[in-house]
Amino acid sequence: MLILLTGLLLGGTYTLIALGLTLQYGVARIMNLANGETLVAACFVTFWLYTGYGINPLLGLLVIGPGAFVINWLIYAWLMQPLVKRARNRGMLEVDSILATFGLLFLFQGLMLQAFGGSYFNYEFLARPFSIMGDSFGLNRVVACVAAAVIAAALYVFLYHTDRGTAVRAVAVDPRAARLVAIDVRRTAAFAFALGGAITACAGTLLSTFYTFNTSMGVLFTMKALIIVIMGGVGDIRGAVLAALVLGLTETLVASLLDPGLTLAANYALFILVLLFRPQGIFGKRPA
Amino acid sequence: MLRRSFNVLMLSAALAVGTIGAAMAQDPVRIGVSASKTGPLAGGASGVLWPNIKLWAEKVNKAGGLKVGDQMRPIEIVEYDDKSSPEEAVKNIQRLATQDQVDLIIPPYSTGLNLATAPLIAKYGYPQIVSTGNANDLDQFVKRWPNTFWLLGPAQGIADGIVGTLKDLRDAGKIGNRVAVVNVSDAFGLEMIKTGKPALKQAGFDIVYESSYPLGNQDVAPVIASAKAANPDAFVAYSYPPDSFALTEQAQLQKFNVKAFFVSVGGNLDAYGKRLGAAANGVLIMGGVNASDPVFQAYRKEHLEVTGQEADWWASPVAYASLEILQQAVEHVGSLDKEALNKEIQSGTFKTVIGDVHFDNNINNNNWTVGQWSDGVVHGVRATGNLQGAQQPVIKPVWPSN
Amino acid sequence: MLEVSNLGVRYGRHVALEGVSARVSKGEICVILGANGAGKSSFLGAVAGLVGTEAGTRIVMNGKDVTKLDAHLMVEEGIALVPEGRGIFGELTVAENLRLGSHARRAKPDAGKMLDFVYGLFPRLAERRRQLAQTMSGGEQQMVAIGRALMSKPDILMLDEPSLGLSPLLSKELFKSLATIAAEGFGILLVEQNARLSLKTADRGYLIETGRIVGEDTAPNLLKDPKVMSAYLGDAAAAAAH
Amino acid sequence: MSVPLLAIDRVRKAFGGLVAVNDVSFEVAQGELLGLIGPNGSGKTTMLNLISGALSPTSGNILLSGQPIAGLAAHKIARIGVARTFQLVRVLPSMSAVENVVAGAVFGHNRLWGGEALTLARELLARVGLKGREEIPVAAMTYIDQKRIELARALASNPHVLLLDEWLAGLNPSELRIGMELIREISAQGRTIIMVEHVMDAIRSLCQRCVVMNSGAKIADGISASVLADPEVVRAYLGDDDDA
Amino acid sequence: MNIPRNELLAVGAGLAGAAVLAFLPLVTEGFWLSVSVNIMLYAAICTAWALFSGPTHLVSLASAAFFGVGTYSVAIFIDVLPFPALVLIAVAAGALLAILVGLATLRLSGVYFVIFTLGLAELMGQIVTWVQTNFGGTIGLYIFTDLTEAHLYWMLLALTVIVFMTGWLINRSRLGLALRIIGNDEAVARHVGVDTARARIILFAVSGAFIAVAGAIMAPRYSYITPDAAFNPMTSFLVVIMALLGGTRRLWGPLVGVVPFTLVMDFISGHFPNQTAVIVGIAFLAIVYVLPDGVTGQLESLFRRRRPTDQGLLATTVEEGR
Repeated sequence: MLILLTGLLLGGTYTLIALGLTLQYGVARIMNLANGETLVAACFVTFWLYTGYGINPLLGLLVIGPGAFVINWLIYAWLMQPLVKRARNRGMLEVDSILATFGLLFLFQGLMLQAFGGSYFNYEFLARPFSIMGDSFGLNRVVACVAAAVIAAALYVFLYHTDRGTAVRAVAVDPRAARLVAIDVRRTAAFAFALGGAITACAGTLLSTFYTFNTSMGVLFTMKALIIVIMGGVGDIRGAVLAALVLGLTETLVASLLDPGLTLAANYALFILVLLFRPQGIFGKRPA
Repeated sequence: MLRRSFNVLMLSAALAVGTIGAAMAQDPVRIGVSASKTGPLAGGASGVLWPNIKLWAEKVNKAGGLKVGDQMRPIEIVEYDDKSSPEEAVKNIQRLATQDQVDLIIPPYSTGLNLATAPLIAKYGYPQIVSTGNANDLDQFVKRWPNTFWLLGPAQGIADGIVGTLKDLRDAGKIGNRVAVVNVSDAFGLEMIKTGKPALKQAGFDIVYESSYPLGNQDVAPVIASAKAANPDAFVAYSYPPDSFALTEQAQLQKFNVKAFFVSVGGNLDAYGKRLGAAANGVLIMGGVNASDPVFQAYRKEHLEVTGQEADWWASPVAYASLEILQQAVEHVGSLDKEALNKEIQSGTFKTVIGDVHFDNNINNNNWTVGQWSDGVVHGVRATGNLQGAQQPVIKPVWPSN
Repeated sequence: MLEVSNLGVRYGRHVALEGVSARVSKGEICVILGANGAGKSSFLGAVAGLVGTEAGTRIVMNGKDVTKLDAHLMVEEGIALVPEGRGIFGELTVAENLRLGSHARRAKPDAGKMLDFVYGLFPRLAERRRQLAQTMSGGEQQMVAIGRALMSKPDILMLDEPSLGLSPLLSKELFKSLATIAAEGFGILLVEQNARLSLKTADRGYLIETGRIVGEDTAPNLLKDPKVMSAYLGDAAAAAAH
Repeated sequence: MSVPLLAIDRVRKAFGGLVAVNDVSFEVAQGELLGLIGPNGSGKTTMLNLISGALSPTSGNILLSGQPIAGLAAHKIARIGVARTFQLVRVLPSMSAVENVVAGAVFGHNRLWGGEALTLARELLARVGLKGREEIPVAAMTYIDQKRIELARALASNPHVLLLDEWLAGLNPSELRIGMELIREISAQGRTIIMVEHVMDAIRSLCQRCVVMNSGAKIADGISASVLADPEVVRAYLGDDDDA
Repeated sequence: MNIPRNELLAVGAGLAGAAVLAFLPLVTEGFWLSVSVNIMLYAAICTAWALFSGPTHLVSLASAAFFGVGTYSVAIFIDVLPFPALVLIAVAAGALLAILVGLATLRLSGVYFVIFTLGLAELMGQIVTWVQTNFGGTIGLYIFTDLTEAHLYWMLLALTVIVFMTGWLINRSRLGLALRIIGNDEAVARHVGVDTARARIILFAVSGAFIAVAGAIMAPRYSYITPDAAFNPMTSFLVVIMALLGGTRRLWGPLVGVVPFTLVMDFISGHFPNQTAVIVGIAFLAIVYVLPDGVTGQLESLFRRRRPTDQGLLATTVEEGR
């Protein structure tokens, strides 16, 4: 039971990390390697707001989410749109966006380095035990997991039960056909990219309540997110959530029953298996 | 408090940018540094090495400069980022030695980069005073590169320190025989466990739980849960900063109460004590300082004032000491002749923030190995060699409930 | 209502259409006939804004010049296309597909009314509204595609090979539906290889050969025109038939 | 008649629920030029893809000189001796004309190398009417010339069976005449050819015999002229004639 | 088979150039030698990388995995075997890993291949760590040799020459022709009888083996080998970037990228040690926007005055053959 709950909490964390990228990559078709840096930047901003001005990280979400949304919209409009326009097919866009966001990764990292230096940061927030069925867990982790659930649910409702959200999915499924139903594909892609960035930033805010972070750590998060997104099937939030939970559970199981030294290896092994046997993701359909 | 230190940090970062390239007085002593500003090692280097270089340079220049013979010459730091990569580090050393032709070199952060650059630094003859790296085979290194000096001493001493402390506690009847031991699986963690584990066994401890976890892993709830299930009297973690924090937080959350709780790198950070507050009381850490030494206290104060960052309770003073040794060696020799400097460092005795240092066969054998938190301060409780000022270790109280 | 003049399309060096002019009026069914590769689909694609046109092309819709508008804006002007292969969102449900149809601003106010109309036209869709579109049969998918296009409340509905892959019986039903739609006042422009069936339903037609219009007439006249048969089965066949 | 060169035996291909080729059987004799026709979406190209190995059949057999080839990888089938052209012309754009043809000579059924391959490629380019233009990058060539290259590439492997997928499509009337002449010549030299085609006049004049498919099934097989007059075939192309 | 005159000239010029470069360590022992070692290292790796990724349009991020395997081949056996034997082990290990990966990834295309190979380096690092933790007892391995930087430089120069010769020979062989066809149109390749899978795996093995050798040669420079350093993912990224910067359509393309990139990066880190990341990031974005085809692509389109049709890596990895 302890293993299960710990795994679920971890899975919730991973869900947070991956949701933003799955939107950015699945809908806007931008493979954002700077995803982790966005997350870490949000960690720093949260830290700054909390320790500097006493703004509760949960309230901070209200500032950081919209802020990240605007910034990511601008990034898409200024930096990604030219690539989208010149790409003659999806493959070209993929390569271009990998290269461009790799540049962004450095840029963000450099800016954070200028602002915050390279040391480790953390702060204490809700680091209280919270008891679930007799076992105690960090309240901050529980809060983050609940927030992840709320965000995932809100995203689900948005994507599956609103016109705007359905349009976003339509672009993910078939951008050409989407144009035929009066969807402005460019705008929708920009929106999805910005929304993805905002969610990633919220993830950063929540993770900063229990992770120790520094400027150089973004890559770790990007890797995790990539693995989850690919496992879940690009652009499929249900898949991403499931993949994140599976990953969290596997890691915890391996750590508890086998050897904590193997968790990362198990991670990649699982990922590689999924790629080999279901390259279209857990829920994905084979292209006919 | 946090807010203040944070703002100071921001301010000093801005100042640092502004003062780069500020004109120095005539004929400065050029001192090259190549260490990590980016990449995985940047976290450690930015906490321990870079601030001390800044502090030292500022202090020396404020005092009129470095005394070389009868001249007072200002010092100028030439710094490069090695991006945590050996290739870059090697290239940077080459650049410092042959392009910038610096007078002295401050070696990089971490054991790996120090070893990667050692052949080159040796080739150019600069003294290499390593303050942030150690290993068990120091004798071998010294034979290869007689210009290397190892301030932290052999890994053996550091790894065994906690064993000695546990043994003392047990022999005094304060704790039992059961020990849980975990390590981060990277070079450091393995080196430590390799010597620590046999030492524990030899001291007659039962290792009731043993495990390793990957570098960078902060999700250590399963580790603590399993350790707790083994019901140990003492918990020993050869850990790094992110996981030191995570292990402690999980132990607290899961009410994993042991009588001795030990974490390694990270436990020495000032932020560790700040973060935990009263809960830190009684936590044992790797390394330590003589907190009651006024020299050290003054150093801590200056460190905060100049860098905006708190010095930690182990590595910072050691790093600073390495610079003091370099400085005093120059002053003693009266020139920048590398050969003479190496000789002086090999034989001389230096007054530093960590006390008097002298090298035996290029290795400093007087080191703090275990410290213990007590009301926001770390006191050294165990040392190798003949360091003075160790306090008696105490049993860790149960985690305060919050 | 829709007037196209001097339309040209090229793909690299390949000239797909040249100097094509055509018009479609309200409530009219107009069919474009021609062999494979004659340029029929390119024509619809160009009008829908999916395919870039050459200089000199002029597309006027309801008196407004819409020549260079992007595809999503063409929909706002009242031009809806059901592309070949249907272009429905397979991973979305029937209801979602239809709702996306009314994404256009012009369609929003009457979305409810149009949905009733579509469900009235294709009762099957009402029964299966929660089903994923890709799990439906070919004929049902075609209904989804047409229904979705209708949801944008177009003035002109364009269909590219709607009977492709449908059984003769289903094709007939489909054309009956098209007649119903036209009767409601929608203009219909379709490309179809089932010449006889489509000409029976249509009012007027064009015949395209290698990128140019070679004939235009009322549907009954085209039905008798040997040129139509020769376009599909070759000159000799047309000669033999007479 | 002895063993047919190519025998298609109850071949079926289903994509999910959609049956693209429905238990089709026919045979092709050595040296025959067979037309494979049918309206859009009737399964002709799928049939070619099954023979050339681009797809593997769901069930059924394909025999080349009695040897089963159904389901083999495309490159294996190519080596055994089946060469093809593509519906939308597919040349190798960054290579010169002669290199394109050498590709067929080196890897196909022929397996030539070096000078031999080069000589053959030049010979074939001359035969398809591209003499003197061997070194031109194909990306700079016209549509018909690219089609010629594709044909020469297919011939370079000296295949037992040549599959032409709408090779005449998109040609203007004069080009069409040249193209038909070329096919006639190649056929006259004894090459076995299956051509999928929409240009009915070409079928009528080139192919003695043709197979007609509709909705995945074979609906006619026989002498071209009579097959094309078959009411069922006419209906397949033009749709229902009456309301019955 | 006769070899065209201009190619013979190019080979001659290349060998002569290499011979001249071999004298470099006699001129400088210092910084420029170090820079040259780095340039030579990436010249070898990037060219080897492009041998595979150029024609197949598959972006491999497995360079770090091969590099690490090479490094460890040396680290593990340095005390028992002479250095040349270690290089052979690296060749075998690199090729073996490449063949396994090649077989496993035959069905993957586009971004899936990219991510798989990125994960591979991480997985290798984790496995090595775990094995050493549980069976080796230490993670760091020491490599002490008497090889100087000049030796490394010469070895890397030789490796680069060999990579170039191999690339040239492949281009002249059936395999090379097969690859050009695959790069143009994989479906056509299959239908003219090219065993695309075999070609892909052979090439990956050749490329992987060379990168492993580069790792083996560099091992002595590290002195102390840890998985983080040996399997550093940055290696993979740098390789891709430099090779793309140069362009992958010519054998010498990557080289054109490596030299300026290394020098510019070096200039930046030398002059802006505190702003390196920011400047590198901006420079990088600039490259992506200004030089979409890499330097060679730009040069070629200048010469030809028209854009080639097959530009852009991954351009042809869309679904085929339905």
